[in-house]
Amino acid sequence: MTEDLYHDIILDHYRTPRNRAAELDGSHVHVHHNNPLCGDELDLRLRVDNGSIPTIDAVAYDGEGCSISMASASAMTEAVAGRDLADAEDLAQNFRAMMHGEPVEREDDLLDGIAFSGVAKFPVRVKCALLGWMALRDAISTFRDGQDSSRVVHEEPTL
Amino acid sequence: MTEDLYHDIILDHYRTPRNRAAELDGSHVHVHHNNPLCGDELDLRLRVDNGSIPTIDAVAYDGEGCSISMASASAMTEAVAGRDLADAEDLAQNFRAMMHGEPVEREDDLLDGIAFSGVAKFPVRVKCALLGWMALRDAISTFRDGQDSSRVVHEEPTL
Amino acid sequence: MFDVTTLRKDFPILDRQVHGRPLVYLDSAATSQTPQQVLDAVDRFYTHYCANVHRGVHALAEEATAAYEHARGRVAAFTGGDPRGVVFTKNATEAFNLVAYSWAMERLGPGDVLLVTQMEHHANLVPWQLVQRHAGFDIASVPVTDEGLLDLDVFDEIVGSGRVKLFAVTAMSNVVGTINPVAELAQRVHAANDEAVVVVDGAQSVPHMPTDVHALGADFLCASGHKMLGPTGVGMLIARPELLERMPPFLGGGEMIADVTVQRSTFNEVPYKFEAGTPVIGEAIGLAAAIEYLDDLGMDNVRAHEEQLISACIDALTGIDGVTVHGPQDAARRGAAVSFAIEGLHPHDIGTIMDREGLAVRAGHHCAKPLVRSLGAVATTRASFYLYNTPDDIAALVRGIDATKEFFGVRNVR
Amino acid sequence: MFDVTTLRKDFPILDRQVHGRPLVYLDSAATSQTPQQVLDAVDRFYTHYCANVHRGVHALAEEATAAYEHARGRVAAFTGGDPRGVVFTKNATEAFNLVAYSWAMERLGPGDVLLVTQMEHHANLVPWQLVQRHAGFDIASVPVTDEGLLDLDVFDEIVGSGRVKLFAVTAMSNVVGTINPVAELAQRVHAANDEAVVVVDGAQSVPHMPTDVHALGADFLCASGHKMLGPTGVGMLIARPELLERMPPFLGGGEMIADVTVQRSTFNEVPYKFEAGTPVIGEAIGLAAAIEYLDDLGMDNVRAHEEQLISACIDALTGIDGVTVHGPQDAARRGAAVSFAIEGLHPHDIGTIMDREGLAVRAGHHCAKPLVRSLGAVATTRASFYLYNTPDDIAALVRGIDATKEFFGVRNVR
Ligand SMILES: Cc1ncc(COP(=O)(O)O)c(C=O)c1O
Ligand SMILES: Cc1ncc(COP(=O)(O)O)c(C=O)c1O
Repeated sequence: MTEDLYHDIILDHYRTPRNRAAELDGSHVHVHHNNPLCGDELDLRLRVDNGSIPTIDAVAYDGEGCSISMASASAMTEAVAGRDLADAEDLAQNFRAMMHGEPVEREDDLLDGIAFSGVAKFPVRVKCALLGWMALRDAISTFRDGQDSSRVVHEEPTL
Repeated sequence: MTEDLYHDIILDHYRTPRNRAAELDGSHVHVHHNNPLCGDELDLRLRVDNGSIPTIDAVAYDGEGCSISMASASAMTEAVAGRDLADAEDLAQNFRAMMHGEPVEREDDLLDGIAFSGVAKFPVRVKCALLGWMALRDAISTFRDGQDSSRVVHEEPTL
Repeated sequence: MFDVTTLRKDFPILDRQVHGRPLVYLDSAATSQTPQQVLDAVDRFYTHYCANVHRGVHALAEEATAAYEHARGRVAAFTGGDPRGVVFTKNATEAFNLVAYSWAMERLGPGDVLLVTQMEHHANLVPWQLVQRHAGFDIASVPVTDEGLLDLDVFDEIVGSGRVKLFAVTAMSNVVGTINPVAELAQRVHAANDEAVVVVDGAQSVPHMPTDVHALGADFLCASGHKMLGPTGVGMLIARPELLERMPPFLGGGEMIADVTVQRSTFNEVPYKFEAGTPVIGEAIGLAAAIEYLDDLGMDNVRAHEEQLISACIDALTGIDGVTVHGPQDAARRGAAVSFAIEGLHPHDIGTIMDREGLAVRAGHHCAKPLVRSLGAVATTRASFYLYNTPDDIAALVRGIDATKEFFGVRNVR
Repeated sequence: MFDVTTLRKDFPILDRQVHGRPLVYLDSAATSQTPQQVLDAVDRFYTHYCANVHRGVHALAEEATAAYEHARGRVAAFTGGDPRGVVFTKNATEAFNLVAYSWAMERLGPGDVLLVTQMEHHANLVPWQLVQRHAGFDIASVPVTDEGLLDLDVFDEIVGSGRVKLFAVTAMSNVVGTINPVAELAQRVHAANDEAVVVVDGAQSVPHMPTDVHALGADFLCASGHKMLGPTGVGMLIARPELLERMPPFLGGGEMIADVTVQRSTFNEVPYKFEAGTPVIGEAIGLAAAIEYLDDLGMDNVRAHEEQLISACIDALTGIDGVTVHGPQDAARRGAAVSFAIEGLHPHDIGTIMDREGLAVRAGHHCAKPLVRSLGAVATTRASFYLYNTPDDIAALVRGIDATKEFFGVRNVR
């Protein structure tokens, strides 16, 4: 069952992170999330193409954390790059549903994110997998509010 | 075993209280004791013959309470009337020892007080039996302190 | 309706002898007895998945956390509350203190009135007095009528002032059994001042009748596990989560924090913000089993069973010469705590003789001195019933009273 | 010395399988496991004499009161305290809060220093911060050296100011195991200011080594039942009774009063003044059985057993490539909570893989964020031992670390 959690795709993202960078040229919004449970720290930066339908032009994450949280952030960046904000939020909602063991409509759109479905069986690790996606949602709403950054401390997990 | 508690002598004092009065002519000290457990209320008055060896010239109690507390106060008054203060205090100490199941030296001096020895087997009633004697001790020390009255609330019982 | 004879087998203690007589337990208002199902659930925790909750990554910790949070959900469902508003405490008393320190102390000040009733348990009086020292509000009180009911005229007058910011009231008296019209009172308090909160003492009502915190209009509801078939060491606050969110923490320590430095901390989300330190894990699990037991019986049935007992008890006692039953005489308006007086006998003496007959009744002020004083008494004798009591217990009570009267009576007590 | 193989039979949970592997429980610093003797004592309470304590005149209430007060005496004897100074709480955390609200909030003010250490558990940090809000004293902190010891130079400097009115220190770290020289520190604090009090966190030390509150120089000592073979839901404050007498009550309610009116109350004698509401009766009785179990083994023997394990554990772990043990490396100077790091692996991942191997270790900040931060970490993996652990458990831990490294290592984690 450990293999459900540490799926090869997850370990691959952990080993070879995608879109991991401490800076993002021309980024519009930067959020910092911190989860005292794991001690996870995550920085997420978005560059937004602010046309009639605002779209994620580029995304970068950085941070320190367990394999699940870092790999999930990595997979997330690939899944949302190029999507419009509403669409990315909807995808985040899909991922969240998957973490709660609910059926997922947009399996394919999650790309490697689908490899995290097994995490749902490990309640204490769900928050790890969600960290990047929650940072994304927060980044989008921070941007919409006209702000350029925010800091969030994630509180203790509830099962 | 109920008979150990409600000895005939006790019931007799309850039925026919001795030295029970709301006033005492020329009394020197008045103490009011109250025990929230039973709801007992006890007033004790002493008249002291203040010679070279101060002596209890007269004593009266009044109050409301359970049979054990009222009867014990009644028996106490008979046992201490005419005794000097130090002697009365010593007798109170004897009674207290008896309530804790310890051997008693001055059995005879306690007079009817000895009938309360069975109360020691009923830990929750020990405080009842002690009420009058504690009021006595308090009255004596109140008198010695040059005061003429005091009020004491007895706190919750400890086994 | 359930079968009491069958159900009594779940309570091992009911087989006990006291002074050579079968135990007749009539002190459930002080603490209820515990069914085997609850003991088994707690035992299972300690023998199969004992661990500290939250934060743990290992299987035992996960299982313990799931069971603990399940218990929270169970309490919420049982009372109609939101799990995010359910805080586990060590007893009902701690729940009142939490509201006192985190709400009253912060929100009430000079000029504000904190309204209690003369019928309250000390748990619903003393915490307010303790924080009043710091916050300086006024305490007012609704008197109790001779029938053991709240004096609604005085209530209306005080509430009408608009100054009442907190109203603390028991849903059911632990001395005279009165069931108060809490929903109606709460509605008037809220109408008079929309900042006012209503704190309901459910210590006696939650175990004995169906509860819906919304229907009651309670902003805060406090109750105790040990009075509803659960273990000692667990109480509960059922609050509106929005209120908890606006309140500063009460007890500080582990579990209730988000981040800590030596100088400063940020706090966890509700309800965790109010559960400092290792929680009452085994106790909450036991309480959940107790609630399951009650739910299986049906709280309507529990109440119906008790109403029959109360009615029979009042009939039986009032038929005895020299006996007075305090409080409402109508079973429909009261719970199963029945205080009575026997003319010429002190409750303490009654309690002792009863005990010798195997009857466990309580004698004293029942932690409600203002109420007992209002009865013109210093103490009462109280028989209180629960789902495991039977008409036989009432017959035993009557025999006990007769025996007590005889014991003192033959010796001609005035 | 006791025989661990025999003693393990007293702990039913140790027979459990986790993910198909035998449970290896290495999380006793979070909560200890419970021997059958404790479960039996609690069960006996619920099946034979379950009743509310104090005030009751019936046999059950008398027996329950006697057992509860016996437990108090047992705690006093176990820690060298006075029974009148023993207050039962729901956990160690509540004990700290009691001292914070009833001592620090009343006695400390602007200009006074409340001194903690960087090694403290949140339970010994956050309560002080909460009351600081009202009382306005300063909080200072003794840093921790690289070896995981208190920096005594800084301590002396701060104490030398004469402004320290309360010093709060753990006797044994729950993260790095350090045993602090509490007696010596307490002596210096008292010498510098004779009004100062010393609050000792015994949550880890009391379960694992002999305790004498006087020898420690502790004015207040806090500990938890669930870390010393007892049930959850019970903690204890062991205080000098004279101090308790001078303190205002903390929680208000039944049991802690002498007299109550709607407006005002007078309070019971100590320790009852601090035990509001129905106490943790079954829990205290369970704790007394746990203490009896520990006394039968002998706390010197418990400590000796653990010292062997700690020594073996440190030797084994430091022999593994990439593993660092935090804190003192000398078993004689530390307790059985052993935090370690594996290079390149996050504690949370370690914990999960360990769990799959049946090993219950803890990963996180262990409610001691300032300390964990000072280690330059965000979390540690912690294995913690107790009297039922064996050298086999250490071997299993080593195998678990190897398996974890292999699991991630074969996939070439940087
Ligand atoms: C050193 C230390 N202090 C205090 C505590 C708090 O104990 P509890 O959670 O039982 O209140 C703990 C346990 O987590 C601890 O390890
Ligand atoms: C009406 C009422 N309120 C509050 C309490 C306090 O409950 P606990 O002692 O469990 O805190 C009690 C129980 O004694 C009660 O009967």
